[in-house]
Amino acid sequence: SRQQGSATKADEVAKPRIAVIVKSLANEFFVNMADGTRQHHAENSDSYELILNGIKDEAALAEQVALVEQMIALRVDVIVLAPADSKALIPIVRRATAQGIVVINIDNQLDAALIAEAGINVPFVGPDNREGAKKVGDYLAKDLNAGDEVAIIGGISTAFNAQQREQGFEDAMASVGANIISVQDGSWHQAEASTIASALIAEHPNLKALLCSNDNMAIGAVAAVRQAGKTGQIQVVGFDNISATHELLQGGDMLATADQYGHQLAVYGIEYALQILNDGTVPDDYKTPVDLITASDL
Amino acid sequence: MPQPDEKVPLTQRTGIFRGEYFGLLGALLALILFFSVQSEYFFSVLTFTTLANQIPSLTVIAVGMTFVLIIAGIDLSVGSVMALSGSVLGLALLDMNAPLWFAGILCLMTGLACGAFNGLVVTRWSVPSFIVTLGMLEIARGGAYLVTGSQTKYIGSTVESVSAPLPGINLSPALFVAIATVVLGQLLLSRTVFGRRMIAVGTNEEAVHLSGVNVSRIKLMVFSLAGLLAGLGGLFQVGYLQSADPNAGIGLELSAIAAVVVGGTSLSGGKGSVVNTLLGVLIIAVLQTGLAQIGATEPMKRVITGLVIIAAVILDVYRNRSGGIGSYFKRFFKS
Amino acid sequence: MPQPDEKVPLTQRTGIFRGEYFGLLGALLALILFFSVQSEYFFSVLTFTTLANQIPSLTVIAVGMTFVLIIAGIDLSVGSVMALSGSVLGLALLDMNAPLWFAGILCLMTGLACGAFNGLVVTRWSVPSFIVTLGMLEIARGGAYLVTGSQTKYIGSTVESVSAPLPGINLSPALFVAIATVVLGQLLLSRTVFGRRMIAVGTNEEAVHLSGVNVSRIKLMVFSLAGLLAGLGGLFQVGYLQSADPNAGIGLELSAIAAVVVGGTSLSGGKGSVVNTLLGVLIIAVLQTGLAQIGATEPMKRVITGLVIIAAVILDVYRNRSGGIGSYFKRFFKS
Amino acid sequence: MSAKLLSVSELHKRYAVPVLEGVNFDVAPGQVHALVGANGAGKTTLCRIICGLTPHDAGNMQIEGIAYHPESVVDAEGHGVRIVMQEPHLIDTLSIGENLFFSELPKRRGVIDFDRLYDQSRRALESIGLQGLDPKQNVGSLGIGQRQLIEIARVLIHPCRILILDEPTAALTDPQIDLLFKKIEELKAQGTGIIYVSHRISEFKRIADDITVLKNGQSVSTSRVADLNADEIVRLMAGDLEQGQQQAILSDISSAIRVRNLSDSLLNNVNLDIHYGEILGLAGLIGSGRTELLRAIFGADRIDDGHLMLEDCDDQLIFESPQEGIRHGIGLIPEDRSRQGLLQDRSITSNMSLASMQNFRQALGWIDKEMEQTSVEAYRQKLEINCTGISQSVSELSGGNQQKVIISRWLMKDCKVLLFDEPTRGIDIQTREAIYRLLYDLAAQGKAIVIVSSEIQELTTICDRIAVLSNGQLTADFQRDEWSAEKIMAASFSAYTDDAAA
Ligand SMILES: Nc1ncnc2c1ncn2[C@@H]1O[C@H](COP(=O)(O)OP(=O)(O)OP(=O)(O)O)[C@@H](O)[C@H]1O
Ligand SMILES: Nc1ncnc2c1ncn2[C@@H]1O[C@H](COP(=O)(O)OP(=O)(O)OP(=O)(O)O)[C@@H](O)[C@H]1O
Ligand SMILES: [Mg+2]
Ligand SMILES: [Mg+2]
Repeated sequence: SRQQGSATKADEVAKPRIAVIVKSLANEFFVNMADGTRQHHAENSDSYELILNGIKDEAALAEQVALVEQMIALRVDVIVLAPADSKALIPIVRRATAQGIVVINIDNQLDAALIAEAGINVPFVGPDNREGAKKVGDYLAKDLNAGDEVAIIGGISTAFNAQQREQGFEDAMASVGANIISVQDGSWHQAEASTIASALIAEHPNLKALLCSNDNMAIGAVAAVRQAGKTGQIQVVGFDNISATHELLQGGDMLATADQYGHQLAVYGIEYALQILNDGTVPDDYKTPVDLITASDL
Repeated sequence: MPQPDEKVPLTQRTGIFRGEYFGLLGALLALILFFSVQSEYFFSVLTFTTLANQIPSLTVIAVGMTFVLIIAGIDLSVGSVMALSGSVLGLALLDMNAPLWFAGILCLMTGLACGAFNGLVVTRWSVPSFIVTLGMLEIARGGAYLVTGSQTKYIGSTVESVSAPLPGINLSPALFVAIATVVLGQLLLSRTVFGRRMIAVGTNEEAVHLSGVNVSRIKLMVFSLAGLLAGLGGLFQVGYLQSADPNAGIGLELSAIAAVVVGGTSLSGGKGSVVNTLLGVLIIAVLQTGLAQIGATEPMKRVITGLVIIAAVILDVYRNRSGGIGSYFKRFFKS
Repeated sequence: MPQPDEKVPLTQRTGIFRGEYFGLLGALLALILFFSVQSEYFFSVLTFTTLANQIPSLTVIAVGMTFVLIIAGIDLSVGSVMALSGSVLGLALLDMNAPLWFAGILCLMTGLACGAFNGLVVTRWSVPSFIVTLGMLEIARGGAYLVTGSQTKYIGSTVESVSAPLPGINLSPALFVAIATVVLGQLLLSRTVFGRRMIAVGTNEEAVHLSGVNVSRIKLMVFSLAGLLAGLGGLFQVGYLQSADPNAGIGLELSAIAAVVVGGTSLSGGKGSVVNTLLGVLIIAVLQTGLAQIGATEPMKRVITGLVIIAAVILDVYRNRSGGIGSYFKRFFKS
Repeated sequence: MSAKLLSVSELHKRYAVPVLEGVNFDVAPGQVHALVGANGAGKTTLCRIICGLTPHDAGNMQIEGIAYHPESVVDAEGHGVRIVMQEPHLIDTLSIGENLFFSELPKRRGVIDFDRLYDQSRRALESIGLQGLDPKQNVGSLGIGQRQLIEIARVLIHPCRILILDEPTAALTDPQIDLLFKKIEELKAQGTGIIYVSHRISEFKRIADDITVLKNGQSVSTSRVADLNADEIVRLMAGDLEQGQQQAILSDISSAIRVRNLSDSLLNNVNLDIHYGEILGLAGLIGSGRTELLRAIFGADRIDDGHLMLEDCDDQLIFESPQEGIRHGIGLIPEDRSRQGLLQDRSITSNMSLASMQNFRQALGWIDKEMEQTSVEAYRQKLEINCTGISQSVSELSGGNQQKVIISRWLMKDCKVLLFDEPTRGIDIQTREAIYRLLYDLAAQGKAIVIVSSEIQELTTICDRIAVLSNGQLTADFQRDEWSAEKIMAASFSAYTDDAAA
């Protein structure tokens, strides 16, 4: 799938080279994003070269900054970036733009105020996590009454999207008056989430729902619910719509999740970039859809 | 310097209620007491059965790690190998439609193969096990991503039988297997020729070599066993979560080593106990569950976990010194 | 096994171009060659200056780790301590409006304090350093979350001067400090009384103790130094990111140890070289950069990294055996 | 005819330099063949070759006329060749019994039969006079003498055709030596051929039949022991020796250390005066507490009761650590060089200067390498350390030369009080004389010297005074004209109520 480099040197004149830097390539969401990107490239291999990279996990900030630097060193024309942090990547983005590289921000929006302060123009293409999480939370809220006990198992608490999703869940719970008895950090992983969920179930016999900031943690929570013999009594919702949740949704173990269409996210970014390269116009930010997924959508 | 507990006569050394458990048991009981006071629901059957059903995979992996540390090696790859084995299990069940017993064997064999690779490189080229298993940590993780296409595979109730609580007792078959592993592991270590040779290799490899015992074979077998047990841990984990997650077990190597070392096994080899490892696992598991139940914030969880790990071992050091609390217990028990 | 560097006459042992570097240099050059062939842009000044500006924090931390491994200890806390020190730096700059020099000193002192804590617990209660620093790994990470409120703190150009490339040469001040650390570290190790004693402690602690040397003091100083250097790494890191990230350095301990061990320092103590550690750092950095530049997939990155780590050490083992490629180079160089 | 059980011809071996350059000798069944030679002459190397530990470069070996080229220890054992090595190779974390029967632990239904193991072990321990020891005790807590005995027992429990003993008595006291010799007589009667390496020439007369002298890697002569006297043996291996001269005792002996009421787990109310200008010997049986006493004085072990007083000062002191002992001018040369002394794999220089680094310390802790080397080189020559150079690794030195490095470490330190624990263990006669002369010089310079030795003859030769420890108690304190070997022996036994320790 590697398409740049010496192989195409001969016939290449001025094909733009586009570097796509996502977060964890070990996470299904970004894997889908990468797959969509490769597919797009396969269909449009005449119009650009692709270098696709990711970091070890969402927390590896320095690694991502280093990747951007390396792409600058490679003198690519475009960097499509899903930043691991909305602020810390700004200095290096500024350096990239200063080198004349077009930078498109996808997935996780860079801090608008700092971007403005840095005096650069970086269009954003991506979903609103808070809104998506609220959609999921609202769907759950239909089954809840005021005062019902619910808990949130969040992602790594420093991550922007983790914070956004937590807030979305909280918005929805507030609207129905549910009682959020605990918000804990499951660091995006199944096993941690399952340990936390088990503890919450033991500690709060009246728990009605577990809101998880991604689907992997939801799977862990489902396992905990099952082990405690409370299937059906405690609802579980997630986020991301990874394929593994489909059966859980259909079987009623999970109530809902959200789809951000990761498959298309980077593609939008690439198309934006090609447009900028072609006619120099910088398009507006584009908010991609986030949709609620329940058993009936499958 | 001679280790104080080395002077304890063997009759006591092999008995189940050895005085040396008291330090760790004390730490464990103190934790349980603390959380029981902090949370009204902690001290309940549900908490303990839940906890018991969560520990099997860490337990068997820690047993394997105990052996590796006893021969003065280290195995950093257990978490990744667990993920890879679980991924293979998922692949076999979902994509090959294999029956569970066959998929289970494949899963164990994957672990065994990774462990054997570790052992082979360690013995063949005398590369430090830290490096070999660090390499394997990366390789097996990469393998897990390849096998699953970097996706969590949902398997469903096909694998439920492994880790689902048995009706009536609410404990899972995995737990019984894990306990059997601990018992057999302790017997292997203290009662068999192989076990004594492991200890000897960890103490003075050259002396063992000179007495005509094949040191490489022992090392190879220990690393293979650790791999096999990591595979077993993968099986339990997949059964518990009913899905194969290529990101499973990240950082597990440190938890496993922590459990083993808290259990008094020396990192420099030649000394260790499987039963104590189980106590180490319990301390860590109770701590995690308890902190989650009292709803500690993430920073507090980290700080407390760190302090408890250090404190448990300090307590253990005191116990081993004459005159400490532990020796009081010891004397009490002997009389 | 006899150490090669003991047999080489002193004049050569202290020379910069010792034969023993050839194994690692060979591995490094092979990697560079490989990536240069794979990617037309790899072999460029820009790639190398970029790489050079990325390594300072890993380099200084690996130097500290070299010392710790030489005294037969281990320090798992470096990544967390780096994050905590960086967080303190961020706090000082943002919330206390401290000047950079003062905030920098606070940052270094934080690292030093963590290291000193490690050293104190290790020496005072003879707790294995693995456990103490594993505890510190959790504690310092928790501390970093507390200090930053679990948020990445954006600092901006205030700290830029530390790690921004100097105009003209495109290399950062941090790089020069890191190189100075390597040079001073190597001199400390091979030319001073303290260095000699570190090596002796790692070889036979009891003999050193009976020779009237204060072993505890040496250990305490080495752990403190490792902490201080982790603080320095934190300073570089914050300068590089222009923000203080409480999640910085997760898993860094393993990278640092890998660099040190690839550089030929023994995990069982008594043997090591700071210059070789730098080569280890470079091998790992080149590998990461190269794999990113050729756009390798995540599974491939993992598998290749694992294999290269193992292969580099196997190469090193061969080099140390007589008759290997290394010894050819050695002979060549001597004549 | 059965004249040759083992025959060795033209054996060659080189490491960095040639070590063996043509060794020839034969061992007949039922015969003890002694090997002597200076430190580094190649005795251990030769033994290692015969028992399959080290390959040789050239030459032939035959057992009963059949070519013999052992590829490993196991291979050699298959041919009935076994060795008691110079350094015990025991496993500290296992019990005595497990060590004794390590390669054939008795099993019942797959698990170790500990009852049988410890029965067997008890019998094996009795046969070497260690019936007082509990076979369940871990080996790690034993002193060097007991370790050496266990190493011997471990080998003797197996039948063998050829037995190699590499300095088996270096750390043993007389009762154990008698037992060992009895055992050797039994083996002789069974037709075992024995190769016996020792620096204690007096022993040869008692048990050896033939003797081969190694010099510079060559076997320079083989003859019947009966045909040689001790002086001739020494002359063959070392050339002429000047005998150590007993120096005139300083007239103004002053008190250096007064030990008062010292007690711990083993020591029982020990009172002892150590004087400047005097060489004090400490005699006693294995495990009598001699090492323990030295370590207690030095500060290496915690003591339960009692104190020290230095010189004429009446302050009651206890040293909490070796550092304190050293600060007060005391040095201890430990008995177990490999565990307590050597920095294996490090250079002779690093090893020797370990205790006196501050002498070579310049500004900023820089080492004055030139000064260090000069000083190390001086001691290398003084003690005739046989090596390729002072940067050679100590692991490559012969046992005796390693011992010399450790002794040099403390001579370099320049202490006022020097406690030597088995200083001449494994050192050849020639160097021994040199060390004795050194001790006389030190005493003459007014230093206080205490020597623990398992060889009574050594003590009676060099000491001005001999104190005897028995079961942790000080049972005698002889002046030069008062002692005799018999009296010392009697005092050594006197505090054991039963004969457990004999
Ligand atoms: N592994 C080695 N590498 C290099 N040289 C070695 C090695 N082993 C032994 N030697 C050298 O071989 C020579 C003979 O050593 P050996 O141990 O056989 O002497 P020895 O006669 O047993 O002396 P001692 O009476 O001191 O025990 C010594 O000069 C020693 O330095
Ligand atoms: N802390 C201890 N607890 C139990 N036994 C001990 C302890 N320390 C030493 N011993 C035993 O006491 C004995 C006395 O040892 P010590 O080394 O002082 O005797 P020694 O006269 O020097 O004899 P050796 O020839 O064995 O060195 C040792 O054999 C050792 O096994
Ligand atoms: Mg010898
Ligand atoms: Mg002794």
